[in-house]
Amino acid sequence: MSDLEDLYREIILDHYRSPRNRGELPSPPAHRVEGFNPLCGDEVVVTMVVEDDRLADIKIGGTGCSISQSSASLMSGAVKGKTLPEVRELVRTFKSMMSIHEASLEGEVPDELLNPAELGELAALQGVVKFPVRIKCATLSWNALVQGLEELAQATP
Amino acid sequence: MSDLEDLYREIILDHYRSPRNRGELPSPPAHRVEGFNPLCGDEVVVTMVVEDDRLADIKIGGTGCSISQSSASLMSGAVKGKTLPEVRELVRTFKSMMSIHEASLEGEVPDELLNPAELGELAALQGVVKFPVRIKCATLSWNALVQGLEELAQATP
Amino acid sequence: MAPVTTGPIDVEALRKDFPLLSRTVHDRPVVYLDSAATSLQPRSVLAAMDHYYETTHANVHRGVYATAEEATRLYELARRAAGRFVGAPDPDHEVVFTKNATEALNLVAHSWGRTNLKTGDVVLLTEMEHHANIVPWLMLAEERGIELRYLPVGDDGRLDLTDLDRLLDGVKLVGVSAMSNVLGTINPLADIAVAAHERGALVVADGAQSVPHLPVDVRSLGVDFLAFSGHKMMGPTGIGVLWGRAELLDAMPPFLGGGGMILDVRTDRFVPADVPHRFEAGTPPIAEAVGLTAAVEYLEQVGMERIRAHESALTGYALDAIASRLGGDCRVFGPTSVDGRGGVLSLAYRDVHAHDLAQVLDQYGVCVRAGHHCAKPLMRRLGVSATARASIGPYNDEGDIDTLIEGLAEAGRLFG
Amino acid sequence: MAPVTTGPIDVEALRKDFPLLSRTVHDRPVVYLDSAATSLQPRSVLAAMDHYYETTHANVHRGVYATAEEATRLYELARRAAGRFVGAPDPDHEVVFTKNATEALNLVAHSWGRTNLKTGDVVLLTEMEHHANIVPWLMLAEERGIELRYLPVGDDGRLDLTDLDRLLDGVKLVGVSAMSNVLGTINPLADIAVAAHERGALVVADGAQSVPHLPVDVRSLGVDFLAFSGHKMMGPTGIGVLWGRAELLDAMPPFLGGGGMILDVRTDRFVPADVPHRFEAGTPPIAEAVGLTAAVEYLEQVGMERIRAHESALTGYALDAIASRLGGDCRVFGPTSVDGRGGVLSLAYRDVHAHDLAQVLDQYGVCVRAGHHCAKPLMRRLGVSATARASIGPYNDEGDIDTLIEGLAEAGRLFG
Ligand SMILES: Cc1ncc(COP(=O)(O)O)c(C=O)c1O
Ligand SMILES: Cc1ncc(COP(=O)(O)O)c(C=O)c1O
Repeated sequence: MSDLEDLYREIILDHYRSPRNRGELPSPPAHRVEGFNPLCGDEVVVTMVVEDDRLADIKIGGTGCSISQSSASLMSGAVKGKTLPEVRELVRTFKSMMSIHEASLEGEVPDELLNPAELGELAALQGVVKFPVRIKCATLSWNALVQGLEELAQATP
Repeated sequence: MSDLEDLYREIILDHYRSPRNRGELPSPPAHRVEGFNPLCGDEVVVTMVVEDDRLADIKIGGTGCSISQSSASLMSGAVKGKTLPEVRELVRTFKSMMSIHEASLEGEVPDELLNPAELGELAALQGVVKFPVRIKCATLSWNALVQGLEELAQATP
Repeated sequence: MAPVTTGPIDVEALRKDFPLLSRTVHDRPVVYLDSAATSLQPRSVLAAMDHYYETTHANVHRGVYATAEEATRLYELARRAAGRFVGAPDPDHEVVFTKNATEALNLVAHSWGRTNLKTGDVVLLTEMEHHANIVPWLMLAEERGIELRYLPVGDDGRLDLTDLDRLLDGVKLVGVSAMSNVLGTINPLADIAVAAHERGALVVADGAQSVPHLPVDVRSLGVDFLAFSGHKMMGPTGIGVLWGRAELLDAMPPFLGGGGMILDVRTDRFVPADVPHRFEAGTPPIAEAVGLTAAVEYLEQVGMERIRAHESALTGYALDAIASRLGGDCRVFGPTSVDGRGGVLSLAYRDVHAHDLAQVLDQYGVCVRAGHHCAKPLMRRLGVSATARASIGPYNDEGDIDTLIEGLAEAGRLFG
Repeated sequence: MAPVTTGPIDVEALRKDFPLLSRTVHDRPVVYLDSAATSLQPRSVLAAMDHYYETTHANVHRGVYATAEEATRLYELARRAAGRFVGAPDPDHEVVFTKNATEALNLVAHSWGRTNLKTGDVVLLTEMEHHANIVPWLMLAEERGIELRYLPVGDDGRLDLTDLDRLLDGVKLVGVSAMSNVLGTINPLADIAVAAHERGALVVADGAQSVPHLPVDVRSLGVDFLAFSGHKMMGPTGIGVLWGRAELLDAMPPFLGGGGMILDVRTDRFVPADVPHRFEAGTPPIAEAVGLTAAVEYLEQVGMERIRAHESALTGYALDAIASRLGGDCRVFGPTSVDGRGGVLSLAYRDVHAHDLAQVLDQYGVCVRAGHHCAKPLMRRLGVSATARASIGPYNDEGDIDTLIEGLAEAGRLFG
């Protein structure tokens, strides 16, 4: 499999063409966060509703490249309905997959370090780590999600 | 003759050790100008009296390297008592000897372009042109003199 | 390099001067189409810098020993070379070395701007300015309450000068890019300068894109300041140039403070040095200046007229080839003809995102930029968040354009 | 370079790494004793930059293609190398690349200073500061009405800290050179930092002379900012470094405006990017960063402890040899012992002017600097207008010192 095919796997192109959970929830009551990648101009708008320590609903808006948009779509599917601890665990797992490169500016990219099974469809984004510039695209929506959860946690003491 | 001997000719060392017209004329009535070379810290103080379109008196103060101080001493001897047009002509001749290099950053230093006879003892400073950095030392007092003459010309309309 | 110096450039011979072009990526030869971001360097530029470091390196302006004198001479010769290259009448008093074009523009904003602009004064920019010629003025606007106005960009990708006269009202300075790094548009600087001067306004031209690709003459342009960068004109990184009219520079206060820019320092005050040293605090980019001289000499030897002709012809080829081979799928922003247009091709291909286009092209060895190209206001004006930008240099040929088009078509297939 | 990395430096082997040392001037081998002005570069630094230009050159942070990605990686690795070299805990967020140490200090004065200093606030400097750490503060004093105070230099060439506590009253920032470029004095930064922090003042250290010659660790020094230059530490010209504590940099507004330092730009406002990009407007010194990495690697391989030991021994040799061979004719400014003293030897020889000394020495191939060394307030304190300064690098040996002394003696004869 060429690097390019590894990056643009079928699942990714599918989520790019037909994004899941597309749109914006009315906010309030939903919580709204914007993510922005100054390098390429990608924008993502995450609206979310948390109820009983659970991410009850989430929708994704914004525009950008196939990686940022498919990652947001994949994320929305993966976190929707999950409890907050589960969401946080998933974020951690995903980010550790993505930060492989950031940690290894010096060069050594470990071949395999996570069990892709844990990630389900999200594992399709693993090809991104070979394209360091695109990691920021893939993590854009995730960072917005984390920011939103933090803001909500601070708002409810 | 080595470049160094050409630079530090006996006349120069003599004027350095025993500067002529050393001191400061009381000002007023004398006109006082300070010259300053920021690169090496050389300072020269020129005090002058102009009477009847003639440089009636001049004295030199300040501290600095052998080139700046001997040049000032040589200058004082060469201009003292001369008419202003004569002084200006001498300045022009001296400066053209010195600016040989400035004009020729590109490289071609003409071997001989002035008749040293016109310059008298001042010709001893000709060795300086081979040391571009020192040209500023040699011209320091001359620039102060020119500035003083200009200031005086402006003061008497 | 081709010894022939008239007629068209012998690109094949010229390419041999650029080591990077013999590199492969992803098993394909590099197709370098990113000269608007930074150019490649010919071997002679690298050799000049190496030679400098190996035989002459010393700090400038402060030493009497042989190599220090020689280093100073080389540094000052670079000033003359840079000045000569843009037709400066008196480079020794008009050329300031900075770290890049951005610093040059900041210098004008900071030193000239803070001295001459007060609350309510207007700076007129254009909608196609690079951030380097916007943000310094925004910072000043925030600090000083000056007003920024923008000359609009028409749908043809050219400046719309219809309202120029009205827009010039109250304007103290016009900041305008000589050539757009997004649209390739070559702006009518001379006309703008005449209009601005009639209204008592000065003109600072951003020559980052024009100086490397067009014959530039500050006298015939009639501008007051011109900023450009070494690394876009086959020189090294780490050096930029501000040319300014001597009497303007003379009246400007220092920008950065430190060694080399003073006549005297006391514990409670300092006396600034003369121009250009007043604006060159600290150890300057000495080796970079030597490299810049070599770059100027290289460009002069090839000839700016010939470079312009070559790039113009290749731009025409690209515009035609894209239209005929990709048809309506590919949109090129900016002027549609090569008149008054340089070799910068900002592209949109179907609805494939610029980032993805650039990624696919990379697999073909094609180097293009994707993004906002540091011109976000222009992106908003064009109604896009990013474009893929292919930009041409003297070392590009039709084969490079063909590979670009091949890669675009593949992106089309992949994103179907 | 010598493969041995413990014990004393094999200077003879190391000298082979520096091409300039095989040059002759006036038919004599170059004796380079001007490392305090700028160091020589080893071949590996030049090779790294050439290799970069020949295989990888591209603009950073904005490209997805292979070489752009690689260039970005190399540039960011340089940040880590520079940070690691001075013990920065988190280089990615603490190291800003500038054009030289001077710009780094101006950045602090401009960005931190304008935000945190108001009329009446005091900045405490020392009488031995380089102009780079005086003039930016004088400019701010003029603009803002802040007060500058100076820690005095004692007759032993060391800072006189007797009144430190009193002088710290009302002080918001202390600016202090880690090592004097005139006296060689190594200042007790850690002590000063403790005292300053007790009074709520920050410390900006000028490391231009210390970083190339001593092991430096920002954590153990406890300073808040550290500025240094590539060209004094065997790196290229055109690059400097500002290290700062992350939380301080985070709170500081931008300095220069342009591409790369923004998150967003609109026609009427902009949003600055995060640190360190916020402070790196325009195309950065990319090749220079690559060269700096190579320089850091070279210095690390030789070992800063060993460099310090070598230079210290050679300084001791020089102090002894000058005293024994030239006796009372030659005065060396600064501390008389090598304790807390680097290899900077400012000399006065009889009443021969520094300029003339340097000129005579040049005939011996000896490169020394003559002048005020950008430290005019210190010159006034020493009561001289200029000194001749010989300064030592890792590549110097006893023979260099012997030639220096030979030349001084000749100047004595000539000026008899
Ligand atoms: C102590 C000190 N500080 C600052 C500087 C300024 O360094 P640069 O000229 O590289 O900006 C120097 C060198 O000239 C120096 O010796
Ligand atoms: C039109 C224009 N102006 C200014 C700049 C800034 O140049 P630099 O990044 O070399 O400062 C650029 C390049 O990025 C440009 O294209």
